[in-house]
Amino acid sequence: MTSTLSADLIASRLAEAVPGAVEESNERDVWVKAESVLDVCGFLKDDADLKFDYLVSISAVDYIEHFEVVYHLVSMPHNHGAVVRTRCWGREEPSVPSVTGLWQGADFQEREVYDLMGVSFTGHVNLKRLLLWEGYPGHPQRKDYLEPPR
Amino acid sequence: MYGIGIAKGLMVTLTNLFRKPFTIQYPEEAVPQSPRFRGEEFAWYEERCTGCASCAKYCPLGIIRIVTHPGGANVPEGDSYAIDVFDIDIGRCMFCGLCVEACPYDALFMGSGFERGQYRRDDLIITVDELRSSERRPSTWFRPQLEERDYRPQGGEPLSWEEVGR
Amino acid sequence: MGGYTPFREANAFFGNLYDLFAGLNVFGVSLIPEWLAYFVAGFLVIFIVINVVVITTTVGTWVERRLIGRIQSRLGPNRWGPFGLLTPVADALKLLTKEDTRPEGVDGWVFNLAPLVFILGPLLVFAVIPFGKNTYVADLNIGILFIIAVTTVPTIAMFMAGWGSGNRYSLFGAMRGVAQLVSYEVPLVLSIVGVLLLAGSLSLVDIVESQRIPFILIQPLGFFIFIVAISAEMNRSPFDIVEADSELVAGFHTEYSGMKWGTFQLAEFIAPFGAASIITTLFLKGWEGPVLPSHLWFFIKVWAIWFILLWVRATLPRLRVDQIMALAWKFLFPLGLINLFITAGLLLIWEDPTTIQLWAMGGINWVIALVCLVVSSHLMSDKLTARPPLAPVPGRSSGRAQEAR
Amino acid sequence: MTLRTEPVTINLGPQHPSTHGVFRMRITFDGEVILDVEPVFGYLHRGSEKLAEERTYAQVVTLTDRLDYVSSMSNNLAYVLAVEKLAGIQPPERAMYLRVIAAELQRISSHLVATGFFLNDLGALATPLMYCFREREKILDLFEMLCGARITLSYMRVGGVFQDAPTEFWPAIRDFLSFMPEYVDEYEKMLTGNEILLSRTKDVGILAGETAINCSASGPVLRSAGVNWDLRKADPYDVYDRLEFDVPVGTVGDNYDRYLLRIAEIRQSLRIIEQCVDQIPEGPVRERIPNLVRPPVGDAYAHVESPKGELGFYLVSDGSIAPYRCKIRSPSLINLTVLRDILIGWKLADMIVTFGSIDINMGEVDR
Repeated sequence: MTSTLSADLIASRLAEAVPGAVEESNERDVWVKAESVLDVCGFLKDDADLKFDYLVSISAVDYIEHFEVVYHLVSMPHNHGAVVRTRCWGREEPSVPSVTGLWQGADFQEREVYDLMGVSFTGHVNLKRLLLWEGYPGHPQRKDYLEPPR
Repeated sequence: MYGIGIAKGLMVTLTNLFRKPFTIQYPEEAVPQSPRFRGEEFAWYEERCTGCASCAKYCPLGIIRIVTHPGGANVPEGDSYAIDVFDIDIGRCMFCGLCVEACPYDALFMGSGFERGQYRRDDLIITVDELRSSERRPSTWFRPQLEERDYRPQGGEPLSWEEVGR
Repeated sequence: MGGYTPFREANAFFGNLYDLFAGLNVFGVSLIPEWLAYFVAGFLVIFIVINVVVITTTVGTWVERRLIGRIQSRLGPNRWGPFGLLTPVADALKLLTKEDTRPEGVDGWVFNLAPLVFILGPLLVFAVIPFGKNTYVADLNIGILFIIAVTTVPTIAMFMAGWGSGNRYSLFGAMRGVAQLVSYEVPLVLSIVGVLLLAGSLSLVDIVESQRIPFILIQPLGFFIFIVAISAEMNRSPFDIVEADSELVAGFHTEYSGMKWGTFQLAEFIAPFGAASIITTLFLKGWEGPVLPSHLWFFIKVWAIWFILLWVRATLPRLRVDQIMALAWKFLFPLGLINLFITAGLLLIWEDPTTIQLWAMGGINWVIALVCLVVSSHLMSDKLTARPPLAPVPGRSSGRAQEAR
Repeated sequence: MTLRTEPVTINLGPQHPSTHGVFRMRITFDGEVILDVEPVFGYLHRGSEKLAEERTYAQVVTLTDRLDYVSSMSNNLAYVLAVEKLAGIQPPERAMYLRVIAAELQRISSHLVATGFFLNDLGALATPLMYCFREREKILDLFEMLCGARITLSYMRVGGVFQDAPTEFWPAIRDFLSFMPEYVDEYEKMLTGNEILLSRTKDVGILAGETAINCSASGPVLRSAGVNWDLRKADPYDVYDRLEFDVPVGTVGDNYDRYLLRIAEIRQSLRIIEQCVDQIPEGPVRERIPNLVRPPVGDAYAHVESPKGELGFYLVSDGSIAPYRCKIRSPSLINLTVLRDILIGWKLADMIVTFGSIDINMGEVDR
C-alpha cells in the first residue's frame, strides 16, 4: 500500500459505476451510503484499474449519533490502498450489507464488529457473537456501554 | 533415499547429547541479569521526592497510591510535600516502568530483584516504610546517569540519594 | 520327587531353591511338603524376576529422562537424591498418594481392570527370557509363540481402557491401537521366522545356544523389521499414535489418574526393556559373551538396544495413521517375505551349515538386505525428497523505496 | 450387511495440548477424517480495545505487549507507528534503526517458537522445541539488555524508543549474529530432510493463493501460498526501504512450505539485523514530545509485518490525551479464516499440524 488512492478519484469512479452511492467525499475520505456498500465494494474489487482484491480490515467507530464502519482496502496488483467509510444512523438496529460474499476474510471481522459494536451485517450467513458468549447483555465497545452490575 | 534425513536428524540429537547443557540451576546459580532489569523492589529516595505523584498519574493500572501533606521541608532544593502513604501494589504491577519514566526528580527507580514471592496478595503491597527502610539497588532502567557510571545493581553496593541524581 | 524332576533339572536356580525348601527337615521329618516347596520356590523365582524387572525399569525411567534431557540440551531431573536418582521414588510416591478420579459415565469394571491387564503383557514376556546361563523362569518349548501371544494382551487392555473411559479421545486412541497392532503383528512374526529356521527351535534358551554367530549378522533384514515392528507394537515414537499427546491428549489413558495411570506408565516403561530383551535373545546371541559374566553381558546388550529405542524416540516426529499402516503392509511385509524366502532357500542349499557357511549366508543376506532397503526406500520416497530452499524473491519493491535510493 | 456409522463430534479444546492457548474447535469426524470445523473464540478476551480508550497514548504501549505475547516488539512498533502517523511525529533515525533491530529479533524469536511448537504438534517429543527455545533465550537476553524485560517489553515510545541501547548490547548482538546461522543450519539438518516430517507436511493443508488473498490471510500463511506480499517491501515503514533483503515465497502453500518459509525468514531477518548494526547512525533516540500526546482530530491506520502477519492499528483521535477508538487488526484472528478451507477432508493428525503451521497466538486472536 505504497500510495493511498485519492478519495476524489475513487468518488468520481464510483459516481459513474454506482450512481448515488457516494454520500460525501474530500481528498482523504469517501463516505458511501450504507445500503450501497456491497455494490461499491463489488465495483472496487472487480474494476481493472482499482482491483482492490485484499480486504485489510473492517473497523467500526461509535460517534454517538452514528456508527461509522471503515473498510481498509488494498490492491495487491497495483499496490495501492483506499479507505471506504459508511455511516449508519440509529443506535437500535444499525445495519450494513455484509461483504463476506466478496471477501471471505470479512467473516470474523464482521462478527467481531457485530459482537462488540452492535452493527449487524445483513447477508452474513453466520452472524453470531465472536468473542463474547451468546446472551451477553449489550455491546461493550459502544461509548454508552455500562458494565452490568454484578 | 528414505532414511538419510532421519539419520541426519539422529546425528544432530547425538551430538547434542554430548554438548554442554543449557540449563541454569537457578537457586544455586545466579541467572545473568542485565543492569536494566525491571525488577520488583522499587527503589525510592525520599530526599529527592517532592510528592508530585506523577508516578501515580502515569501508572496505566493506577496501582500507586500517594497521600501527602504540605509543609515538609525534606528536599534540599526547597519545600515540598511530606509523604504519608506511598503504596505500590506490585501484585497488579506489570513492571512497565512508566512511573519511573514519569518521575522528573529521579526519585523513583525500578528495583533489581525478582524474588519477592508472597503467599497473600496483601503482602505484595510495598508500603512507604518498606520503601524507606529497604536497601536501594536501583535498576539503571531509564536512568542513563547510572549507566554512564557503569553501575551494576546485581551484587553492587546500595546507592544513597546523592549518588543517583543526574 | 518324581513329577517335578525334569523341571527342576532344567532350571538350576529354581532347582537349588526347591532342593533347599524340600530338604528342610527336623530329625528326618520334612517340614515342607514337596508341593509347597515347589510352590514357594516358584513364587520366589517369580518374585525376584518381577522385582529385578521393575527396579530396572525404575532406574530406566531415570536414565531415560536424564538422557532425553541431555539430548534436549538440558539437565533432566536432578533434584531428588544424588543426580536425581530418587526421582522415580518421588514419582511413585506422588502417584500412590494422588486422588484416583473416576469420571462420570465410565464402564466401571472395564475401566478399573484395564491397567492390570495392560501391565500383564510386558511382565509375562520375562517369563521365558533367559537372563543368563541357566537363569530363566521357564524354558517353554514354544517360547517365541508365547511371547507373540502375550505381547498382544496390552492391546485388549488398551481397548478396554478406551471403551471404558467413555471419552472420545480415548476411543480414538484405542481404535488406532488395535488397527496398528493387527498390522504390525504380521511383519513382526515374519521377521522372527528366519531366526527360527536358523535356530531350529521355538525355545528361547535353545535359540541363544544355537547362535554360533549373532543372528543379527545373518538376519540383518529380520533385525531391522523386528526393531521397527516391535517399536510400533510398544507404541513408541515415531509410532505413538495411540497416545499421541498433541492429537489425542493422552489417547486411551486420558481419563486415568493416580496409580492407575502409573500402572499404564510403568507398563509402557517396562515394554522397551522387554523388547530389548527379546531382540538381545533373538539377534544378539543373548547372554553369551567372552570374559564377563553372562548376566552382565545380557544387561549390556539390553541397555544398548534400549538406548537406540530411546534415541529414536527423542528425535523423530510421529507418523500418521495411514502412513503407519502403509509402512507395515507396503514396506515391512514384503521385506519380511523376501527375508523368509531367502533364508529358507539358503537353508535348503546348506542343510546343516558350518560356521563358514553361516558367514557366507550372512554375507548374502547383507547384500540382499541393502539392495532391498535401497530399492524399497526409493519406491517409497518418490514424493518425499526435500524441496530446495525457497527461492528468495526480491519482493514487490515500492515506488517510494526506489525514490529513496 | 452394512454397518451403520455416524459422524463423531469432538470439542477440541479449550483445554487441549495443541490448540496453542485456550481455543476451541468443534470438529465433526467421519472416522479420522474431518467433515466440519467450527472455531469458537473468546476465552482470552480481555477487551484490549476498550481498555485502550481509557488510557493515554503512552500507556497503551503496555497494553500492546499483551496482545501477541511472543512478539511484543512488533505490537509496540505497530501501535507507535499509528500514533506517530496520527500526530505527525517523525522519530529520529537512530530510533528507527533500533526499532527495526528489535522487531527483527522479535521475528526470529517468534518464528523459533512457531517452528518448535509446529514440530511439537508433529509429535517430536519436544526436542526441536527445546533447541528452538535455547536460541530464543539468547534473544530474550538481548531484549533484557535492551529494555530490562524479556516478554512484556514496552520498548518503543511515541516518537522513538525509550532509551538508547547500552554499550554492551552491540558486542552481544554481533556475537548473536555470528552463532545464530549455525544453529539455523542445525535445525535444517535435523528437520528439513527428515522423511517423517516430509511425509507428514508435504502436500498437506494446501492453501491456494487466491483463497489466501480472499480470506485476507497475511504473513507466512499468505506468502507460503505463493503471494509475494510483504509489508516491509510493499509499504516500507521505518528504515526497511534502505535495507536489502529478500522475501521468501512458497510454491505450493502446504505445511512444509510454511515451515521452510519461517526458516528462510529467520535467515533474512539475520541479514537485516546485520545491515542495521552496520548502518546505524549516532544521534538521539527519542523525539522531544510532551508526555501527554494530543494528536489532532482524525484517524490513522498503520500496519507492520509482524511475525504472524499484517498487524494494524486503526486509531481515531478526538484531540484528547486518550485514543477515541483503537481497533487492532490482528493477523492471528484473520488468518484463522482459512481454517475451514485447509482442514476439511484431512485427518485429525494433519489437522493438528496444519493448525500449528498457521501459527496463531490466542492473546492476539481474542485480544
